[in-house]
Amino acid sequence: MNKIYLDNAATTPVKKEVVEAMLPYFTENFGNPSSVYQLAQINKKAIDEARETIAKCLGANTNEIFFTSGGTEADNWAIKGIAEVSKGKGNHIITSKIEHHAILHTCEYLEKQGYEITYLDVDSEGMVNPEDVKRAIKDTTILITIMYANNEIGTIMPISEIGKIAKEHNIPFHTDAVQAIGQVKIDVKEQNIDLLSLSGHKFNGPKGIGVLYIKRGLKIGTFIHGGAQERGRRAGTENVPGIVGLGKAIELAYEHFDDKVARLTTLRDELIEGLIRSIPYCKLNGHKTDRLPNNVNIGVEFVEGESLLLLLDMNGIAASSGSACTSGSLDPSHVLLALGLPHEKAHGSVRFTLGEQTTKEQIDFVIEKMPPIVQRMREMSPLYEDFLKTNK
Amino acid sequence: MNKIYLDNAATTPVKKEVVEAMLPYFTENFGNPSSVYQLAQINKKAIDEARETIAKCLGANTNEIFFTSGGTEADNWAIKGIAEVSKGKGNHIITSKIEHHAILHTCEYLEKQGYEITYLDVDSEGMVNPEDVKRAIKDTTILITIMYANNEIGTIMPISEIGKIAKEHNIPFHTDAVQAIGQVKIDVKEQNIDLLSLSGHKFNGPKGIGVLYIKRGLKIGTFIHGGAQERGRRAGTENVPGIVGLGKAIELAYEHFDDKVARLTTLRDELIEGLIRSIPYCKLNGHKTDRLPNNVNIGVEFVEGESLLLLLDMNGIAASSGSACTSGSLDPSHVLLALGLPHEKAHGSVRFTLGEQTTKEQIDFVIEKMPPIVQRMREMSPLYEDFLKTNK
Amino acid sequence: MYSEKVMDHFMNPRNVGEIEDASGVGTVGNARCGDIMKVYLKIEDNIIKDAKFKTFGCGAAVATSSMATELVIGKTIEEALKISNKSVAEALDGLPPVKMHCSLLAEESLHAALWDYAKKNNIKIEGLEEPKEDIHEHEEEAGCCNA
Amino acid sequence: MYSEKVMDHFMNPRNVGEIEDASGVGTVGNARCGDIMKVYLKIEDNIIKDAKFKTFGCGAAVATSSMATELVIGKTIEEALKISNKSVAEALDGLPPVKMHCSLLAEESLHAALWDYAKKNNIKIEGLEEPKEDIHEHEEEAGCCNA
Ligand SMILES: Cc1ncc(COP(=O)(O)O)c(C=O)c1O
Ligand SMILES: Cc1ncc(COP(=O)(O)O)c(C=O)c1O
Repeated sequence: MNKIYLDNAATTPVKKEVVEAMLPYFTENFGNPSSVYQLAQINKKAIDEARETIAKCLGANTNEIFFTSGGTEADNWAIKGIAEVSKGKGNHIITSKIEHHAILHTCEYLEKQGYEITYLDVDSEGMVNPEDVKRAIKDTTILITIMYANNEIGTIMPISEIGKIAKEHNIPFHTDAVQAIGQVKIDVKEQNIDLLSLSGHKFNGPKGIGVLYIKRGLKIGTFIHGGAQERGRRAGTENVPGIVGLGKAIELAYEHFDDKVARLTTLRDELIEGLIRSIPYCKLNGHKTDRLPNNVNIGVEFVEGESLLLLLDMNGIAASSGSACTSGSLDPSHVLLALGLPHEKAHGSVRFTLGEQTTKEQIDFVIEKMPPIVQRMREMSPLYEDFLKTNK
Repeated sequence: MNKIYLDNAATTPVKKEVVEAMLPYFTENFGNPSSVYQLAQINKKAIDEARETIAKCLGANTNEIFFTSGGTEADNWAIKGIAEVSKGKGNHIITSKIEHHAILHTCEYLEKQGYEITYLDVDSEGMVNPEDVKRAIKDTTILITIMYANNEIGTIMPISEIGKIAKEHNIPFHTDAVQAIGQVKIDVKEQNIDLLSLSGHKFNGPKGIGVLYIKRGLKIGTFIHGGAQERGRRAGTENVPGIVGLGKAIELAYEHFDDKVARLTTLRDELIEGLIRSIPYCKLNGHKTDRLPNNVNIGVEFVEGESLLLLLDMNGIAASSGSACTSGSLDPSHVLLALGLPHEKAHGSVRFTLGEQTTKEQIDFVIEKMPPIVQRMREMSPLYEDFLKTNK
Repeated sequence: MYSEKVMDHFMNPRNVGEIEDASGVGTVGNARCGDIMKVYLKIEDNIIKDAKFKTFGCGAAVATSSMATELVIGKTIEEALKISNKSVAEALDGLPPVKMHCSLLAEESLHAALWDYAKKNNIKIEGLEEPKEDIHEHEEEAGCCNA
Repeated sequence: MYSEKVMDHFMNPRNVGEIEDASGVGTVGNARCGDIMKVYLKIEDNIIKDAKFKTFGCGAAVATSSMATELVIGKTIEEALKISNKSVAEALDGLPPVKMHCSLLAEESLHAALWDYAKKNNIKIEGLEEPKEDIHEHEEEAGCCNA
């Protein structure tokens, strides 16, 4: 059976070139970069090069790039690190209701420690209103953290506007750009971003490696204490193969950027239109155009997400219902609820996220397979039965 | 030139078998383990298997093994996590003066937050006295953290005795076993260990992956908040290749355990004796027998460590002076100072740490090369000049 | 994640549908938790002659519905009452821990259908309690679907 | 880490040794920081005819000692005074930032030897200050060797 992977927002396959770039750093150039001897210096150089590539992609300086174990650690570091150094100054953080759990659960943790968190509403397309950000600012606001693009519905936030507001009020601005890297062009200086999280495995790089960009001069506490790695700001022996892999992956992600985005956007819109045309009672979740080029999220009424995923899987299609993290527990997606969807509709959403390996044939295959699967599920759905009876 | 790597305490080359075990999880089995579809289930199973292997090696249960990004994160989690949940109970932590910076700097951080830390002295061979631990216990003691074996001087601590004392006083006991894994047999249940840190790259596994063992039922705060990975206790998309590699590496490290230890011990003692015999004014740092089978740490009077390392490197020998982390800054080693060594002797120490790839020929080569290198350095040392003049 | 048997019952669910002139109908669960199960029973001479279901829910919910209806057909009411969530899960070769609550849903929907039958016929079935409006109500703390 | 020039001067240090009847000798640094530099100068007619050193220290310390003695030989005292830590580091094609303090050590040891010469001969050298006992004393905060 053809395997069609359409869950690139959950994670992506590592590219061959990336694995090849990493391989020497496992067995040959394995030295500890902190050491004096030559073997170690090779690694130090490799790390520096990766740092430079990443900095260039973000419009940052190399000494503003700090490696972490992934997007989650970067998010934790950004929020807890700012909270820690802001003690005398204030205790108020502004975020949105549709952030990733790495942000939300960290904020909830701080809430228990006495911080005050404003969780901004979003509109029905998942957009944060910059005016809401402005209105939420208080004298005690120490951080604004708004994701660059949402992982479930793909809505791209007005980051430049929010960055401008943050700057005007002299409040550090963090953005979780884990989903945006490689899909949207980012310039941390132009957009007034003070802190930015990214994660290797979302753009065909390795898992277990990420970055926190920290604007030069920004005061932030250390999150992981220990050795003097990362100029004393993030301890722990450097994950050299991971760092090299992340560097290579972002380099490749930025090659032919515009062509890639154009191709994905076309496929995305074909999939959206194909599904909406062929399946009754379904609609697009998220914004139609301010949307990640790889994200399709469809609300399918009267059916439940996990069942839909299992049937898609049986047809060789890997997709997701809300975020991968939540699909284990099947709690309804907090993102979809924040859009105003009722619970049963939140449960009945399916997310297809495209990748570089996605083809037109795969999209057509999904458009062909989905309608009968949905029909079959509706036939055994008591909700559909009720709907038909009341609408007869 | 023959490359002789004798810095296995800093990091180790990843074994071929380990890399091979990891490779499929980059490009083929790349799915996010939290997802529903089959591609993801393969990874979930791989993680479970690694967890089981690790649990078996430590005498733990699988649900007591939590993956982290390395030893440093595990150390941070253990200490900060216990501190957080012990708020009403107490604020006193017992540790030693010769812990790794991942422990010490974390404790110093907590000290600034109002915690009280007792840094126990060690004897001239680097040994913590269990009686000192007992005497340091107060009503407010919430954690005892003593490393299993020291990374610089290789001294193996009386962990079972300390574990017993901790248990009698009902105080959680953490041990940083990063250097001990694969060299000393550990049984967390028998030894009353409640928390244990380990790191993959110290036993021929990958960098950027580690474990915190948390005894079932022990209350500990979450360190990295976010998704529900690791049963909700450590968020972040799992580093699947890293986890698989760690599992494979520990499996291999436990093969022919006794033979391996015996072989290393023999080589170690040959190196120690060879150096002490052929170089005047030098002595072994650390304990002679309660010592990691791979650790040789020699104090060489009148010479400075970094220069020595550079000259060794020129001869194809990679070694270290104190821990790799500190050799960048060349601050004198806190471990050697804690043994009572004066500064100039602390600066003049060299550490050779053997690995599975180390041969008798390599040891002989070091024993041959060291004396002339030391002699050459002493000839340009003003300290040696003074010494000769005063002892004429 | 799921056993082969669960997947078989999910892919090929037995007894999907409605019974026009059902002796008893029971619906439990709620959309909030993403699980709704509706069971139709045809009962004659104290014996469950037929059972059908409709389910909105995850793979485990569908499979347990299918298995529960299969188990119940041909049984007396008293025997049917003995079908517990555990026996349904066991018949499916087990369920993942997070999905055990789904088997509870199957038990409860059977009971709800039997209760409906008893009410309609004005009889009392020994050992059968009135179904809760929503079996999840008391589970709020454990999180919606993480029983 | 180190430039080729640093490594060359470290591996083949120029002017290692002592001068028996030195005109001036200067020692700076301390063992605590792992760097001690001792410079011997032979001065005739205001010209530095010869210079030798002994150094206990890291690669950069050895290389800067070597380079400083090389730079100073043949110079007048006034010219020698112009040799700064920066010029030594530059002559070595640069030093890693954490090692810049070593070049300071070279400058200071030269000055200390000149001071010794001046004291012995009871002359005053314009622009030369009495050497500090320990050039690191004022650096405590920055960490011993992380100038
Ligand atoms: C004793 C000890 N603890 C902790 C660590 C930190 O481990 P990692 O580098 O994996 O973070 C090390 C090594 O660096 C170590 O030797
Ligand atoms: C928006 C967003 N933030 C953070 C994360 C967490 O990143 P990681 O899994 O690398 O920890 C993810 C993905 O899991 C994400 O989609």
